[in-house]
Amino acid sequence: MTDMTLNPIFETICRVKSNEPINREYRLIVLDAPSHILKCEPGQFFHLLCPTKGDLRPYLRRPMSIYGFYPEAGELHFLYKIAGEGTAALSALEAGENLNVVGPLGHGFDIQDDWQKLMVVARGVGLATLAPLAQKAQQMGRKLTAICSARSPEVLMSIDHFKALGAEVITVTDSEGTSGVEALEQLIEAHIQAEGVDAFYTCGSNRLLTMLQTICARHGIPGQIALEQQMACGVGMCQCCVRSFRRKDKIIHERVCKEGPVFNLQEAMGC
Amino acid sequence: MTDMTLNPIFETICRVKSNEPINREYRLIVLDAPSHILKCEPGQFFHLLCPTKGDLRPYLRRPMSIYGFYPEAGELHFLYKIAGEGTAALSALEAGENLNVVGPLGHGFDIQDDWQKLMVVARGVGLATLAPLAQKAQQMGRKLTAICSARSPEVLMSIDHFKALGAEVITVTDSEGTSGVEALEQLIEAHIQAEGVDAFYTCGSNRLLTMLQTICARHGIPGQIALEQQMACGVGMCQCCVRSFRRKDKIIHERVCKEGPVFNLQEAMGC
Amino acid sequence: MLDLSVNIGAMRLKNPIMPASGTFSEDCAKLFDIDALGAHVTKTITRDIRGGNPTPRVCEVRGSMLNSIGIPSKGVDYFKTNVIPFYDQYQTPLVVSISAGSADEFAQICEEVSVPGVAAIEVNISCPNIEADGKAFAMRPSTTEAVMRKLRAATDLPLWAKLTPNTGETTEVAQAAESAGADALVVANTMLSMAIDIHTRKPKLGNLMGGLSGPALKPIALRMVYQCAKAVSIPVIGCGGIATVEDVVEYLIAGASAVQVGTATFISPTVMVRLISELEAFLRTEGLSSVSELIGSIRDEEASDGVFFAEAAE
Amino acid sequence: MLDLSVNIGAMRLKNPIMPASGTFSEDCAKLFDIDALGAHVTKTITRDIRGGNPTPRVCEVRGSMLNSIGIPSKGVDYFKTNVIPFYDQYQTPLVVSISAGSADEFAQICEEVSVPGVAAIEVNISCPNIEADGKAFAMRPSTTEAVMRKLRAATDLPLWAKLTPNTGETTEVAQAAESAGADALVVANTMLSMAIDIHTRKPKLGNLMGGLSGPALKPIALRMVYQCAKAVSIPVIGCGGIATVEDVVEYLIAGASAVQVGTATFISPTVMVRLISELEAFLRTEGLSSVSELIGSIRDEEASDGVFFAEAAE
Ligand SMILES: Cc1cc2nc3c(=O)[nH]c(=O)nc-3n(C[C@H](O)[C@H](O)[C@H](O)COP(=O)(O)OP(=O)(O)OC[C@H]3O[C@@H](n4cnc5c(N)ncnc54)[C@H](O)[C@@H]3O)c2cc1C
Ligand SMILES: Cc1cc2nc3c(=O)[nH]c(=O)nc-3n(C[C@H](O)[C@H](O)[C@H](O)COP(=O)(O)OP(=O)(O)OC[C@H]3O[C@@H](n4cnc5c(N)ncnc54)[C@H](O)[C@@H]3O)c2cc1C
Ligand SMILES: Cc1cc2nc3c(=O)[nH]c(=O)nc-3n(C[C@H](O)[C@H](O)[C@H](O)COP(=O)(O)O)c2cc1C
Ligand SMILES: Cc1cc2nc3c(=O)[nH]c(=O)nc-3n(C[C@H](O)[C@H](O)[C@H](O)COP(=O)(O)O)c2cc1C
Ligand code: FES
Ligand code: FES
Repeated sequence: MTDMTLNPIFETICRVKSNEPINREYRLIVLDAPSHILKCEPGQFFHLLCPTKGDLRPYLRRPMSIYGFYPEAGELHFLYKIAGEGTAALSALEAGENLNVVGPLGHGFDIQDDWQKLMVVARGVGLATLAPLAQKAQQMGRKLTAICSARSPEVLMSIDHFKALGAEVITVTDSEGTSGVEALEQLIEAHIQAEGVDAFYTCGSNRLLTMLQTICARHGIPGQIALEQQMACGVGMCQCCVRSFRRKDKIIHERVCKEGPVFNLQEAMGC
Repeated sequence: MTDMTLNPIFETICRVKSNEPINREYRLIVLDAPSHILKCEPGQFFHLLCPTKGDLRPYLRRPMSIYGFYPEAGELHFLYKIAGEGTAALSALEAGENLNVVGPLGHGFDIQDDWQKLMVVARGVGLATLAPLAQKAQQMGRKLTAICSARSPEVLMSIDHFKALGAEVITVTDSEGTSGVEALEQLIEAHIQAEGVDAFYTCGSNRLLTMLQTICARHGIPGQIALEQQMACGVGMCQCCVRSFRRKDKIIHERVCKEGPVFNLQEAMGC
Repeated sequence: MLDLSVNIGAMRLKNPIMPASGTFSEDCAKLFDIDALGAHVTKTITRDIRGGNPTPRVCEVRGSMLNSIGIPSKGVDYFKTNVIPFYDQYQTPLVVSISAGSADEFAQICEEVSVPGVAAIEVNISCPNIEADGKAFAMRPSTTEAVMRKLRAATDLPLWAKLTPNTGETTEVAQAAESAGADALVVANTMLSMAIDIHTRKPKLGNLMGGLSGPALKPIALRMVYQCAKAVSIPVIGCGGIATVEDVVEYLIAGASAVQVGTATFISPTVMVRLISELEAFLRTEGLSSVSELIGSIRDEEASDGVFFAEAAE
Repeated sequence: MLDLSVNIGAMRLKNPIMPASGTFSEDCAKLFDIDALGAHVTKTITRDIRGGNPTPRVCEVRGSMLNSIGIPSKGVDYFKTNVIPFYDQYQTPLVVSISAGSADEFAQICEEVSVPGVAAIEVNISCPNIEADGKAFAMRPSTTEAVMRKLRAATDLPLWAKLTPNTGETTEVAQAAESAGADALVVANTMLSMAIDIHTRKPKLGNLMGGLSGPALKPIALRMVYQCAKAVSIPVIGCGGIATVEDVVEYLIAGASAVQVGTATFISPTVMVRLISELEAFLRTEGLSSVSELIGSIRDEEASDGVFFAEAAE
């Protein structure tokens, strides 16, 4: 028996519908996916078997956050950036080719009953991870404000996506000097004062993590963070993807692929 | 200095012009090749770096006889049969793609001054190896008779090629019962009686080798045979491609890639 | 009817496909019916709670991987209260992999896991990460023999000794394990290796070195399986780089009575079920009626000639 | 000016790229200017004329190869009258690889090839094919030390000892070679392996077993180079699976003073010239002025953390 009391995980071959750059740095791949693999939660991920393409021969799978899942349309979306061999091979996939995916994997974001006003702080591929949260917030009738950060206005992403899902969007960029930690902290503090925030969501950098931990601790606001770590199996068996967390004054290890990728913001440790 | 007193060998990337089946079993690949690599002798070969294609990942190169070399047209032709991983990958190459070739390699067929009437006995891919001999014979004004053997008339190959080069062609097939050793021996003996043969050329099987050795010994006719052996380097350095030969009552080893692939028919040993 | 079953000593497995230790867990039940497997083999545990090695714990090398997971362990108590009951739901025999830093501690955990629900004990005497510079018990016949004797005295369950490719004395170690009472050999664990990031100039593994697994290991482990099968009369379980049914068959022909699949599960988590059905199809195509006809059927008596003519390619 | 030169003891090589023994011959001169190389290393020879192993002598494994060429040899006289004069045409130092079945015979050939035109002698004490079941001198520190002492007494030329990956005692063997007077270590030869044709059930090599070379060997040989460079103070020459400039740099960082390229030459016979120019380009891109800045520059002091955030992929 496949143990169906556990959430099932599928290894599935999907056809590529499209795979196009969306700006100078990021690409969107859309897969034709059977609806049974699309019972996903925001923050979950798939583990992709990037193809062999010429000299590009990635061996292990590559984890990729679910950017969008549409059971009705039978579509699964990933937003990615070319980082190395695996993602380069992924970008060479053409419409009509196949991609083997394993998922959905991991524990996604929670929206607890009393979290009405949500704030997302995201940058880079973090936006891919956080975008589905906006959809869920809309479905649950929660208010969501997204601070989207990027190097420059041209590479800001997913703004329309967030807006379409009813989110309020605040953009900050390095080139405009609005994305620094201080500026961001002021912005967030002002937002907390003006409208209140019940929960924070991020998958930001070390600096962002530290800043949000301070703000959240100061105001007693809960928060969640999606983390990354190198993965082999992606489903919990190999124990390669552990990270350290501070819990009840002890340092513990948890697997990003299984206990995560979403963790309690206050417990997460930077590097 | 690259030692040009030796015949140079080139590692060259060629563009595929076409790569099509020519019958149920064989395919012809035509490469765009620079003329400096086309100073070839009939019987020489190239060592091909068959590409990675999906799950097909041949590692070592694959030796392939030169089926045709046309310095003016800048074309290099190979006639091949899909035998395994390497040739399967080769067959997946499309026009416009590249193929890395090393060659020309080995020692080809000789046509000595007093060899006026040549007889070729060939079957299967052996035809690929022997075809360029017809061209050379024509250039040198020699008479060439080719016995082309095959399983059935549909898979007979290169008949027109030989005919266009002025050769007389005799076809024999398994399905017509004309290709057996006895029938062939009679045919050849009759030809020797009627017209005479100054030299034999083959790259046949064990049975063919034994039969031709007997006939040639009986009539004191010289002969040459192109042999095959698994190869790594293809140029003489690794010593993996040795075969045994009988020479002056001793068994010696020679490299098919370097001392061969063409050897004295009487010295060759079957397996 | 095709017979896929094999015997590992007194144990009968319904088929020869099982996971390799450290590359399988309860999580696999979310992916496929794990009762299809010949056996369930758990990640190596130690008596006490251990944290494992620093990250990064894995990296990729051309077509294969290195790992330096180490043996993070929740300890033997957690294992008995949580893991064994989970596998109790299944018919498939449970094989528990254990390790320890000393022979006495090894014997102690061996005794502690000799409980109902456990069908056999795999003793990981070869983990290259647990002792300094990769020297494990299975590096030498003497240390193998010593630890295996203590283990033998500690349990009545079948004992599978897992060997290492890092030794230069494979057959001697195999024979030492056999003479000390091992019921089977698992051949082999990973090969001590290294990779460096040329831009940061740091080792790619937090632990500096780690074990090579995956396709690159196959020709080495296959050679060891052949050597061991010739050297001992207990069953040999092949392990190393198995990813296709051809790999499985190659190991069986070399002398393995069963095989373990490790890294391939990371590439395709459902690979083992596929291998079982492909093995069945292979037997059918080859006109064989049982897996046992393949085991040890290598034709090594004749010096193969391999000289072939044009006809061969025709 | 970029300085590609390296020192192997008292020998100065114009660059660190040279062929591995058995994968290079005079034939390469038909393909490229072999004077571009850091050294010329010849196929191992023995005193007497030998035939080598039965065919097939090579086979392919996933992404790599096995060979059981053995040491076919035309003997030392042929070598002196034909091979040495050929290489005398070139400026590049000639390194002659020798082997023998006994220490005394080894010393004898060592003396015999200590002639003008030979810059150094590589002693193949690790060939897995020449003695039963792969036990070569370099399997054990004691046998390594014994043969190396005799070799040291037999010549004044630099002696390079070629180690084997088949031993479990890499550092001990390396130290034994050093203390017996080796001037450099070549690390490493091929790893004993096997492959079986599942249809004929015959070994794919006529010799049953053979040596693994090519990319699969790289993580193993790289680990050995690192271990050896830490364990001895003579130069280490890295060898195993090198195919790209990244591989070359990885070996240099691990502690190799130069590298040998073997199997990659079969895949691309002109690879070594390309590696030399790519190494130069690499130095330039990285803002380095000499190869020596790379040698042994591994940052192994810090436990690398490797925990990274989304930003890393941004
Ligand atoms: C849960 C999760 C979700 C992710 N979601 C996204 C996403 O939506 N879009 C996106 O562009 N990227 C995402 N990443 C990062 C993505 O997995 C890496 O960029 C990718 O693995 C890089 O592979 P590569 O071969 O191109 O790069 P290389 O640097 O060549 O990879 C070498 C090895 O390191 C691993 N690796 C490298 N970077 C990372 C990383 N940041 N996290 C984990 N492993 C890494 C690779 O998987 C591979 O095993 C996510 C990572 C995790 C863990
Ligand atoms: C000098 C020479 C000329 C040749 N000319 C031709 C030709 O013109 N047309 C043609 O179709 N074939 C020719 N062959 C045979 C051709 O090289 C093999 O069919 C091919 O190597 C098979 O590779 P594969 O990966 O498809 O088969 P596999 O069986 O998967 O090959 C496995 C390994 O065995 C080697 N191998 C298999 N069969 C042969 C063989 N017959 N000879 C040498 N090595 C072999 C392969 O190179 C490879 O290393 C020639 C062989 C030689 C030696
Ligand atoms: C991530 C990982 C973790 C492993 N952990 C263990 C372990 O805990 N105990 C053990 O005996 N072997 C362990 N191994 C080794 C495997 O069981 C197996 O022997 C090895 O990986 C070779 O097989 P493969 O090539 O099929 O992976 C581990 C291997 C990997 C890749
Ligand atoms: C076909 C072949 C023949 C070899 N012959 C020898 C030899 O005669 N002497 C020797 O010391 N090493 C020999 N080797 C080993 C190589 O020199 C080298 O150590 C090994 O192949 C690893 O390097 P690579 O992965 O770059 O090939 C041979 C290797 C191959 C593949
Ligand atoms: S990736 Fe294997 S446990 Fe997380
Ligand atoms: S293939 Fe290397 S010597 Fe012939």
